[in-house]
Amino acid sequence: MLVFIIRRLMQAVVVMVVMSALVFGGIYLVGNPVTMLISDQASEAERLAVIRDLGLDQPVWQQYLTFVGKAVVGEFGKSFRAGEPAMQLIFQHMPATIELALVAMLLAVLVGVPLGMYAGLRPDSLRARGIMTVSILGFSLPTFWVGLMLIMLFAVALPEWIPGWPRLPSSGRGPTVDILGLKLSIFTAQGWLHLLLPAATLALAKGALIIRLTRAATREVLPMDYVKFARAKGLSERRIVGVHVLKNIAIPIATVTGLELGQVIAFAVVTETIFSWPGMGKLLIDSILLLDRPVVVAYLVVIVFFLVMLNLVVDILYSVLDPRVRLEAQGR
Amino acid sequence: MEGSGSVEPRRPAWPDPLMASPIVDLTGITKRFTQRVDLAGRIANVFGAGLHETVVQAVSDIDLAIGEGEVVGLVGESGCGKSTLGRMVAGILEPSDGAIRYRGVALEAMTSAQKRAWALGVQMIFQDPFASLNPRLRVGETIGEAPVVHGLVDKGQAADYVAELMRRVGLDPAYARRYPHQFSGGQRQRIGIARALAVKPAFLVCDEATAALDVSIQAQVLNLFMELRQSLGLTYLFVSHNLAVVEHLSDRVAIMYLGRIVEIAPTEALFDAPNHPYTQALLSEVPKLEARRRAYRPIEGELPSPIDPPPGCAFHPRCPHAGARCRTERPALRAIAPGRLSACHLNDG
Amino acid sequence: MSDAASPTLELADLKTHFFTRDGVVRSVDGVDLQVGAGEVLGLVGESGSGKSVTGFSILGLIDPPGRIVGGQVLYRGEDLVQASSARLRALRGRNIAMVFQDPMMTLNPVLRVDTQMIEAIRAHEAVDDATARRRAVAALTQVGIPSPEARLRSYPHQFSGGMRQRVAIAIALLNKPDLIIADEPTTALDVTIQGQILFEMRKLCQETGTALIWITHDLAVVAGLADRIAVMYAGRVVEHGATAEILERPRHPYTHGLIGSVPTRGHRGQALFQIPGMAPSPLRLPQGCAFQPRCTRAVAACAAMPDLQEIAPAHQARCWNPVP
Amino acid sequence: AQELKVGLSTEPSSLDPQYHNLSPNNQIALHLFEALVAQDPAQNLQPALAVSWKAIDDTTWEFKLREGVTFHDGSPFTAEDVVFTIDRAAKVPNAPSPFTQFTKQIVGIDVVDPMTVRLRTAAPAPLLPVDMTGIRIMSKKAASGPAPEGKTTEQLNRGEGLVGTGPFKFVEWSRGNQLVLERNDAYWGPKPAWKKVIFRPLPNAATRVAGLLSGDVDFIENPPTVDLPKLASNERVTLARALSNRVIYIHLDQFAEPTPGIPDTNGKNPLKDKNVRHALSLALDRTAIVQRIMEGFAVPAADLLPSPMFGTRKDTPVEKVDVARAKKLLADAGYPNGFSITLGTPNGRYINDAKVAETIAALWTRAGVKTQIEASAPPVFFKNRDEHKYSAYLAGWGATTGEMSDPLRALVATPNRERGMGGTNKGRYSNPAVDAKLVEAMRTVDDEKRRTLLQEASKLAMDDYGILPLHFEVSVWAMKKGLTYTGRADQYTLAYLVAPAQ
Amino acid sequence: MTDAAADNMPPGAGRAAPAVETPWRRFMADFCANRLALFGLVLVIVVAAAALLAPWLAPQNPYDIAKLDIFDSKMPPGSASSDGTLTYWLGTDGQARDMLSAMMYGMRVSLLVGAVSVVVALAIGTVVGLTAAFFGGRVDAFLMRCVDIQLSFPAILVALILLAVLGQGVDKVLYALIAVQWAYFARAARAAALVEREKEYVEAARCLALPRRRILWRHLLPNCLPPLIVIATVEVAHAIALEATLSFLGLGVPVTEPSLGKLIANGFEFLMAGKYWIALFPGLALAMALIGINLVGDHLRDILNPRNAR
Ligand SMILES: Nc1ncnc2c1ncn2[C@@H]1O[C@H](COP(=O)(O)OP(=O)(O)OP(=O)(O)O)[C@@H](O)[C@H]1O
Ligand SMILES: Nc1ncnc2c1ncn2[C@@H]1O[C@H](COP(=O)(O)OP(=O)(O)OP(=O)(O)O)[C@@H](O)[C@H]1O
Ligand SMILES: [Mg+2]
Ligand SMILES: [Mg+2]
Repeated sequence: MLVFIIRRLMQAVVVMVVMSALVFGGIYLVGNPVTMLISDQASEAERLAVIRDLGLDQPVWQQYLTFVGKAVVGEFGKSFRAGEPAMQLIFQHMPATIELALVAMLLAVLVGVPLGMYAGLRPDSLRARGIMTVSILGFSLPTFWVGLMLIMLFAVALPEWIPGWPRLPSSGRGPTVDILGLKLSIFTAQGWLHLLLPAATLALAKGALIIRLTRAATREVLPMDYVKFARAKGLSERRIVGVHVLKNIAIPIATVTGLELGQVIAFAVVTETIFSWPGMGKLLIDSILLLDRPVVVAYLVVIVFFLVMLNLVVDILYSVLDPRVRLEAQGR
Repeated sequence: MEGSGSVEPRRPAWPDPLMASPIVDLTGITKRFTQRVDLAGRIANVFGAGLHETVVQAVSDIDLAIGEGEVVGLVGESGCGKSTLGRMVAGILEPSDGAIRYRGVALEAMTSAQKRAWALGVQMIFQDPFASLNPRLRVGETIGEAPVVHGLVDKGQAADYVAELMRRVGLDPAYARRYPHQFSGGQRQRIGIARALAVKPAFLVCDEATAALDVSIQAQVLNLFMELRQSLGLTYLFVSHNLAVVEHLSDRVAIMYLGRIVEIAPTEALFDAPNHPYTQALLSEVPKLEARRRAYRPIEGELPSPIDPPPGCAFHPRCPHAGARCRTERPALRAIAPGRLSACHLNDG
Repeated sequence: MSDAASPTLELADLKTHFFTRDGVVRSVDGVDLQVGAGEVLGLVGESGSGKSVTGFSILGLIDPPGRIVGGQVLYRGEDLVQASSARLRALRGRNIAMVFQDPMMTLNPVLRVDTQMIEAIRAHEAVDDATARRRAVAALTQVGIPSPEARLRSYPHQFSGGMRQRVAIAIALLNKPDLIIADEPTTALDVTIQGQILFEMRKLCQETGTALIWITHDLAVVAGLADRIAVMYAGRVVEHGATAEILERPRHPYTHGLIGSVPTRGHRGQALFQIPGMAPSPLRLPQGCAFQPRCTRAVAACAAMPDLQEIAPAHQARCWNPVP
Repeated sequence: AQELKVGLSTEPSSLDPQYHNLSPNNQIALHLFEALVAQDPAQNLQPALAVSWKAIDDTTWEFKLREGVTFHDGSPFTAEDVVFTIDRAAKVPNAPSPFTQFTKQIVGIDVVDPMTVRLRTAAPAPLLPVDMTGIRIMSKKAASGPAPEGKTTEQLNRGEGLVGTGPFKFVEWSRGNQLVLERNDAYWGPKPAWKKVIFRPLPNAATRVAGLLSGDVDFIENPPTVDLPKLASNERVTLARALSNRVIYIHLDQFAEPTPGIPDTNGKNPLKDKNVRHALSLALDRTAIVQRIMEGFAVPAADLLPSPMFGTRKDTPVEKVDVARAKKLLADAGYPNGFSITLGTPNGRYINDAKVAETIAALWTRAGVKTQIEASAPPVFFKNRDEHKYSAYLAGWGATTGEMSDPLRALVATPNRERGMGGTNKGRYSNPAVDAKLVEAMRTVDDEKRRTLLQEASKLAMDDYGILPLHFEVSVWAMKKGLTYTGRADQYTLAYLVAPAQ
Repeated sequence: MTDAAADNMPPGAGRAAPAVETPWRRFMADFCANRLALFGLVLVIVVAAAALLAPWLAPQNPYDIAKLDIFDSKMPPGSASSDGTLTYWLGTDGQARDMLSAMMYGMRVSLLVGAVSVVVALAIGTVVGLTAAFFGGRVDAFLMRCVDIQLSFPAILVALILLAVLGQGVDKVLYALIAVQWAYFARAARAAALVEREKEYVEAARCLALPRRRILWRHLLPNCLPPLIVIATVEVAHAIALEATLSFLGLGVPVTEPSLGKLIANGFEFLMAGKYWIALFPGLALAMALIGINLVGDHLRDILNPRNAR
């Protein structure tokens, strides 16, 4: 277990170093953030002063070393654009993203697992085929297009065509409530309404994935001897499906769900852009477009850390769910 | 704890007439599989994780000479190291310790031509008739590939050569263009044999070569082995846990237990009067057609793990005759009669 | 126990077919068998001859695309083919238990042994947890597992192969069934472990009067175990009789060949008897006697399917031209 | 009328009124703070915190402050606050676009009495009152702090010390989500109609429109031009528009030889030839661009600033498209078969920028100049532009001061870093006559004289085709029926100017 | 009980049926057995044909800006062009491109990007994966750490950052997609090779002293390919979707040569304006392509899965 954590952390450090170096060099190559930040009217002296203030006059490797030196003690610099510590900006935007991702994933699991199990238990039934066809659609359609169509449908077209049809909000987060210092919108009805479309957009693809995964896992488990043996013991079908099958498919489902959560958070970039969801992903896109390097780098560091932790949790979960797995012995 | 390996003679005390020129000669062959501790593990050890290398001693200190034309059976329970030994003989695995001589030349001393002669001269027949054939090659290609690559036959003549080999193992040459999945288990095993024969080997290592076959098919393949031995003068190392099959085929039988040979003797002698308690137990265990309604006490317990073998005689935890000495001192493999060796303290009286 | 005259289980012309994409697989195509209390029946045949399907058909455990298409499975006179699924479930594990071939696969890897044992008891009886646990411990003791209380809390992967098979057998014994169907339970095990298990199984059946159907492809295994042997070929029983009868005086050419092809003592180095060809594909069974294409004694009559006929007292064979 | 929800296309990057000189920040600051001088929708100067101002001599401006104004916290507004604010502008660290550009000419501040300040400059500064529109007065009491600049940007972002005299008070800001303001009931001027204003950043144009249509917000800025026809005909929506001070133009490299992006003229830079520049201008169908791409929400341009503004001329006809003549001019210039050129454009900086560029490419190609476009993300575009990687590029210029010297200085004056001239003249157009008139104008405090000088300077540059103006953007606001807004040339969205219709 | 259907089998004959049943034929027979997969294949073929033949089939070359008449922009489906020469069956976009033509050309870009990136990534990944698996030890450890690092990062982020650095352009998108994908293939190839390497036929090949390279490429590779092909099909769909997403976010292909994603992004602006066709049709085309590919991939997974192999 310890080895495992150490291995993960080592990996995280490497990823962070590689990514931050790449981003540093990359953004340096792309352009000068000052051109975007400074007003066109500014004089050359002002320009130079800004460049010096931001430390952009130094060679890029020196900037990088300065950054690493500070990052080690937890300082990731201030956003060029907002003048606030980059980390603070990210933490401000994080609850929105996490909230969206969790709701979407929850939705995906709650819908995906039962449907997937149904399709796995009765693979030849008409309904199962229907489920599978829909799931193909679900993960074929690109998220952004689904988002557009949902907006089109629920925020514009349906309310127009059908009088009295409630118009779903298509943008933003709605009112938030402070819970333990986090601003969350899942505690208000308006907040839920705002969550609905973006979460559905994200959940569609992931739900489709989970349906397929659950079905495949179910189909794999069903012909196992232990299922037959359970039948031979005279167990009820409910217990066989609910305990013997479910416990076994829970392993891949939990693993994948955990790992996909990371993907959802990353993919929130797109959804957040479409729905103007004030999360980290939008912050990233804006920062990339404005070359706000401290924010981009800090975002990556946070994301890497988050993903590594997620992986770790998934691995631990895996070992909890599957008694056969001992983390130490795993060569991964 | 340490076995008396150092005082043990390296060669069998009794010279076998067949041994005049052994085709393969193993001395002190050992194979360890080691799982190392990686960087993360080492860091973890700093924090007191206490990880260390795990070593599986699959094969320990084996001396075995196999004469030209001889059939040696190798028997033992699952995991005792039979396959590992067989694969070292065939040159697929490298021993961790010990020396292999092929036709009198030690491995290290071989020229590259001799190395190739060894590589081609010793061939393997595998257990799984499904996994041992490349599913994406036509049967003709499977058989004909190696001789063409090694220049034993011209590309042009390969087809004839393959046809000849297929006939030899009892397959219709017309099937050369088929793929393995179109054959039954027995037929596939024949293809595997033909593939091995294609490089004109002198020695076949058969690793459970009939274990996956039905009895009626097993008989066909066993007959083929015997027929090939007659016609080609082949030498066999016949690895199996099926005693009846080994008995049927072998001239000599070696019994392995936990990586070591515990007894080796001419077949008849061994089956008539097994010496080692493990051999005795094993033989009594085998169900036989003739034996109706047996009443016996089966051997107790199970094979210990090779990661953590018991001290002394590895068999002592299961042995009905185990004494105090067996728990501490490892018995040496010693001659107990002409041509017979056994590793048991009981023989010391 | 029931009176010896009515067998615990009787199969009458049982037919189980698989309706696959490539065609109908007649895995079991008219099997007649019976087994009485305390009796051990050895069901022998080569791979694919339909032994397992026969076993599963008894418990109604055939998965689609398979189906029992005809015949009867009479358990104490009750036809299980017609039985409701609730009735079947009540019988499974309580009256008829089953042990499978691969001990690695029969126990659910993510459930503890106690869970798997207790659920087997509670599926049939409303007993409290403590009672069920006590019975589980007793069953484990019965099959020779040391320190059963502690082992109950283990997961299957913490057992060795032999131990796992014992656990599976203990589960089969939990509800004291009248009949156990053992489908090659020792094939995957080492000879020494196989010896232990054979020994214990026979002891248990003798002690409890449980009927046992032992499925195997190894004649030698049943030689020391079974009272009677039934030999299957291509979905049919081709010969049936007392163990000694079958082994010493096989009358069906197939059985005869089978026994001849097993290496035995005293014939070292001699060519084994060889049945030519191989088992036919169950999709394309030959007309008439399925063994006819490989049979050395085939005659014109073999073009029609022979019946299972009484050839000697308590000895039946399905052959037009039996070995004398 | 209690609450107004406004959809912004760009969120302010900070609430510190002196951190980042950027429209989205300035327009929010204008809700909370006021400057000495304000601009009306047409960018004419108006009294604000100063009731009057006059030049005492060439280098001193005197501002009379408004009496009886209080900050949100109730403290009175005095000259000290003006001094504090002007001082602070230079002290804000890391300001990406500092406010010193408005204050740099000031060399000293004299507080004559609590209601009078004098600003001294080193050189004549005719535009100082205009500059003062950019400096929004903070409360010395509230915004003082241990840091050199007093309350830091971060603190201000949190609302600490965010105390002004403006029509609204700060309530809360959750970045990316919403900014909430409430009415300042003690405001000295006309009270806004809204008790509470919520600004929501909705950067995606389509979402912004959807937000308006779905009632998420009541008022949005910059609806995408494509939606305008539909919005205009939607009876639940009202539009407000205003001709902006932003000109979209094409700059042509008139310096480098060979110039990048023109590969087939044997190293010659055809753009140095006025005939070629004229031909390129003639090929531009400005009307078509305005109609088809801008949906009519733009005005074809013949100058760098739209007409009534300070320093513009009245009689500036827009060049009529004339492909035949363009071809002839090209042939006269020695390019009968035209040449190839790459037109650089940012993608997403100005309204429909890349689309306009695409259309221009088509238009030029028809006139014989085979045009490719290179559209890049804005930072990349600006980097390339600044490195003179384009022989022609499309860009825009908003004259924040609302008068002609601004674009002339930035876009057509000969580049000269020290003098702050031609900073954005990346085509490196240079015309000494223009420069002379411009320098002259910038020294002239007399408005009438300055106006004439600027008109002459711009005429010179336009007649020389030193830069090709395309069109002026028309800023548009869309709101639900029942609201009115007077569109502003400075493109600011100011909630206190939104009124419920009578 | 008589078996009329069952015919006799000659003794010793191979189990299976007529003439030589190659793996390919077996595969095709399996494939054609599923109607949904066939439907997917037809979709893919239609889409691919439309894309490949675009220069010959498309009514207009939408990339030739000189041909675009600005006055034809945003025409609804079925309108005639202002010079009367052609009908815009699916309307035109904001740049007066005929949607049908633009979609065909866009599909070209999308498919090209998808296919090329996957093929290159497949090649790189396979080489890396096989090498790692075959040689093991330090080589394996090093290569797999690289893969781990790459995979510990969500694809879209890697692509976003790379594109932000590289700039726009079809080639840049290709690099980004390859960089994102190779690691999947490397890991899958390694996993497959590790399984295959333990199979006895590889041991047999080594026993026959066949050269390592031959074992690697002739024995291991073909047997590792099936899972890789499945991944590759699905990855083509992923790559296309990812490219579309990137273009949608403004970081993909240049505006002048729009891919489907870019077309949809362009259409996004027009959605609220009621000009549905600019976003809808390319979206449908994209969906068609992706669904087709996924259907095929899905079924491939079923029939190439060794578990299901008969
Ligand atoms: N590559 C390997 N790495 C680690 N351990 C190994 C490896 N190969 C074999 N072993 C171990 O070496 C021991 C001997 O294995 P081997 O395959 O030789 O046994 P065997 O006698 O052939 O058994 P079986 O009858 O089951 O084939 C076993 O405990 C096995 O786990
Ligand atoms: N689910 C299934 N679908 C199609 N055919 C099946 C299925 N299950 C079994 N069969 C066929 O039924 C026949 C009999 O199978 P069965 O498992 O009973 O053989 P067996 O005698 O138990 O063989 P083994 O010794 O290999 O276990 C085989 O030919 C097999 O192919
Ligand atoms: Mg082995
Ligand atoms: Mg079976």
